[in-house]
Amino acid sequence: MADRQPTSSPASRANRTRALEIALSDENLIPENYVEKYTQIAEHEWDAKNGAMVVAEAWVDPDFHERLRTNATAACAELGFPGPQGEYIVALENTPTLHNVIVCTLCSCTAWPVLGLPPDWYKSFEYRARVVRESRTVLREMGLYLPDEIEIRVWDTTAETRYMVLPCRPKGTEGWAKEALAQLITQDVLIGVALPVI
Amino acid sequence: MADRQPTSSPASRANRTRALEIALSDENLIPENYVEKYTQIAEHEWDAKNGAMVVAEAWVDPDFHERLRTNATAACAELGFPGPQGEYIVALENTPTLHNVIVCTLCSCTAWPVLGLPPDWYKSFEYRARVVRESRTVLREMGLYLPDEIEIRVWDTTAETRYMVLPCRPKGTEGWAKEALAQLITQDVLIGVALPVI
Amino acid sequence: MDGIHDLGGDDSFGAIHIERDEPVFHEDWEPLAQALGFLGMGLNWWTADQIRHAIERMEPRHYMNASYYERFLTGVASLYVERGTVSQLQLEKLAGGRYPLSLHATRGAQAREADIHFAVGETVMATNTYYRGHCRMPKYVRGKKGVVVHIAPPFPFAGSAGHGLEAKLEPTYHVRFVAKDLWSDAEENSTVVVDLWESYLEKAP
Amino acid sequence: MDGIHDLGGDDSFGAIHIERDEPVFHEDWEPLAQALGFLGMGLNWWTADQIRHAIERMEPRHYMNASYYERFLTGVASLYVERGTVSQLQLEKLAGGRYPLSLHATRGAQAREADIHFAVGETVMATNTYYRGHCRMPKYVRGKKGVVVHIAPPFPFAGSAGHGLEAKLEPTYHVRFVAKDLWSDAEENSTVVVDLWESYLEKAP
Repeated sequence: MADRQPTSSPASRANRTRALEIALSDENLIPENYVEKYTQIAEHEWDAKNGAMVVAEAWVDPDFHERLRTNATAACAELGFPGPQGEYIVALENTPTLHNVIVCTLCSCTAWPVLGLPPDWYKSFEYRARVVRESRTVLREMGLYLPDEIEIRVWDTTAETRYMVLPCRPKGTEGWAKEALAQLITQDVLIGVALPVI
Repeated sequence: MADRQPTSSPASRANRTRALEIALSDENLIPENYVEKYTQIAEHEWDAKNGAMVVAEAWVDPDFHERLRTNATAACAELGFPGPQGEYIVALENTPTLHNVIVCTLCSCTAWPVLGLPPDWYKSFEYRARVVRESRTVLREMGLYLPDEIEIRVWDTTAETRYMVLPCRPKGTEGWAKEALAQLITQDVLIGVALPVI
Repeated sequence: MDGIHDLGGDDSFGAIHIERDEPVFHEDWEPLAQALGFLGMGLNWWTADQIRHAIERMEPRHYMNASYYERFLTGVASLYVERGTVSQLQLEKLAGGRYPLSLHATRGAQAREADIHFAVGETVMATNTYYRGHCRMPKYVRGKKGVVVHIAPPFPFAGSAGHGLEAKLEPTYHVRFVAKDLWSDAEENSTVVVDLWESYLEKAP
Repeated sequence: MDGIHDLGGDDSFGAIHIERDEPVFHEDWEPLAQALGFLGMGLNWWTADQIRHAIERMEPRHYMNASYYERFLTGVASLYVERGTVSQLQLEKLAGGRYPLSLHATRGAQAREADIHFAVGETVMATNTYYRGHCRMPKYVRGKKGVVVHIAPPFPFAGSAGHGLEAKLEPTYHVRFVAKDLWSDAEENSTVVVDLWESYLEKAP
């Protein structure tokens, strides 16, 4: 490609996608309802609400907490959240002196079954480029102020491990029901760019 | 910027340039004929023909050759080629076992007075990215086959030195006049992606 | 490959834009593009690594200006074309316009033949190796020292799997690096953990 | 800065396109853009380093998809706007559309206070320093060893000059690196010479 503007714009992204669909359809490669099923799963089954339930369970059940720490894949499956991009899940436990945050600098890998498909900002070049080198600044820009004494540990999803953050249980939630606790856990909390707020 | 298409295209490059010109004109910042003069110099005074005359002179006059090797800036000025982006020129002498080639990986610096403004390919991301890491392959793609025994030395123009390649004088040019020799030296030869061919 | 996609630590970029109440998908073609990619994976025509590499191989100007799902679409369409299921010409006809695809792949890499295991707590060094093909060692750790904090089960070595080659199963190691060791100007009290296949690591000197 | 412009050794890119019988300029606005940049330089409003840095500061997607002269225009227009000579709004009105400018500059760097001279023939090491601002040490030599082949006269340290700061005069050194020391997969019998300000170098360990 020369240092000149291209002569014509590409076909629209929608048209390019449809074109591939038609081509594959013509070869009878697409099973009935394949795309609808995928969309349904992606929009509804992979959901940060799942991760929220995992966190809530860990907060109320010390045995589950221990199973989550030692084998998060099995612990998540136990609650009904297995699936693609969740073959090997590791839960990253925050402590009063350690805060975990997840990124994928090379593409945008995430633990879909428990976190849901990632939001645009997670997939943005800005987040991918910056959070590893200036995590404190990036978190502050996103509204999360962490004191300097807390180590910020950024996990770059460069192989097959998929991560979820297990935040500290907020003070003032003693005796809360699991469902109420789960409400505190958003996708941002599971990625590590926010903390549960009561 | 989000992971979404921008909502509108920028104004054309020509219009953006004219807009800046008008704004500066309105402030009476542009001296009369300033742009015309610049264009005239850039199109006609900075010319690889100058570098060609330097090389030809060095081929026929051993004293000039020596001055070019020890102080190329003065030697070029001696022939009437001083100027911007030529404050400190170094001539890179090829030998039977060494071939020199010039790039600017960080932007596109070149010795304008003797090489002329660089061509698009020199300014392309492709050349900037690739020639330092795979010089032999890049030169071959550009039509210059060099035996493995010849060291290829790539000069990255990262500070204020501006380079020109001084190729070996081709066999069969004994007794040629300077003007005829200069005809063999193209901009590509001065950059080091071609050799003089008789 | 030392590609445009290897963004960690690049400081060209500005503020992160956050969309409130973002939907899972913004346009209908997005899940469609993704589903069509997984279709080929389900047929064992390619691995997730090959999709990732096909995306990395996009013409850099295109990569930079495409959205996530456009990148996914381009990678997947390239794999279908490279496999011969459909031609670029056919796709352009059906789309009614240009249909840019990824650049051609170069060679893949083999994992190290010898197993060299590392222990939790051990200081290791990321190799100083440069790979032309698919590589899951971000450039920012190359040649840097860190400490193993966890060992994950074996997975196929991405350098081979990204090219459809038979891939050695190797454990991956979660290696913790001090951010200041990676970038002299990084912030205090911050660390980065990178998940690295065994072949990307060697004993610390 | 570790920016998108620091392209040496990136292997995302394809074939080099060569135009036969290329004119010096392809369109009239190209020399105009360049002349307007030098106008401000002639007024001592900025240095060539500041123009270079203003170009590097372009939004990366814009940088990647702009031609050389569009990058030059954008850098120069940004400098005029930053100086207050003209506003972005005014430029957009005059241009009749969007007028993207470069992102804001961060801090510049000072040269090393102590002079540490190196001799021709000496093995030196490029520092392992990361600069947020303008930097003329390409990332591919950082921390690598090479041999000084020539010493050039002192020039203002680009890390300061690129930000309009007073700049220490420092010699620059032509340092020859073996390509294989820079990239393990580089070609045999090839070397790269980089012209480095003294502050970018230290004694080899």
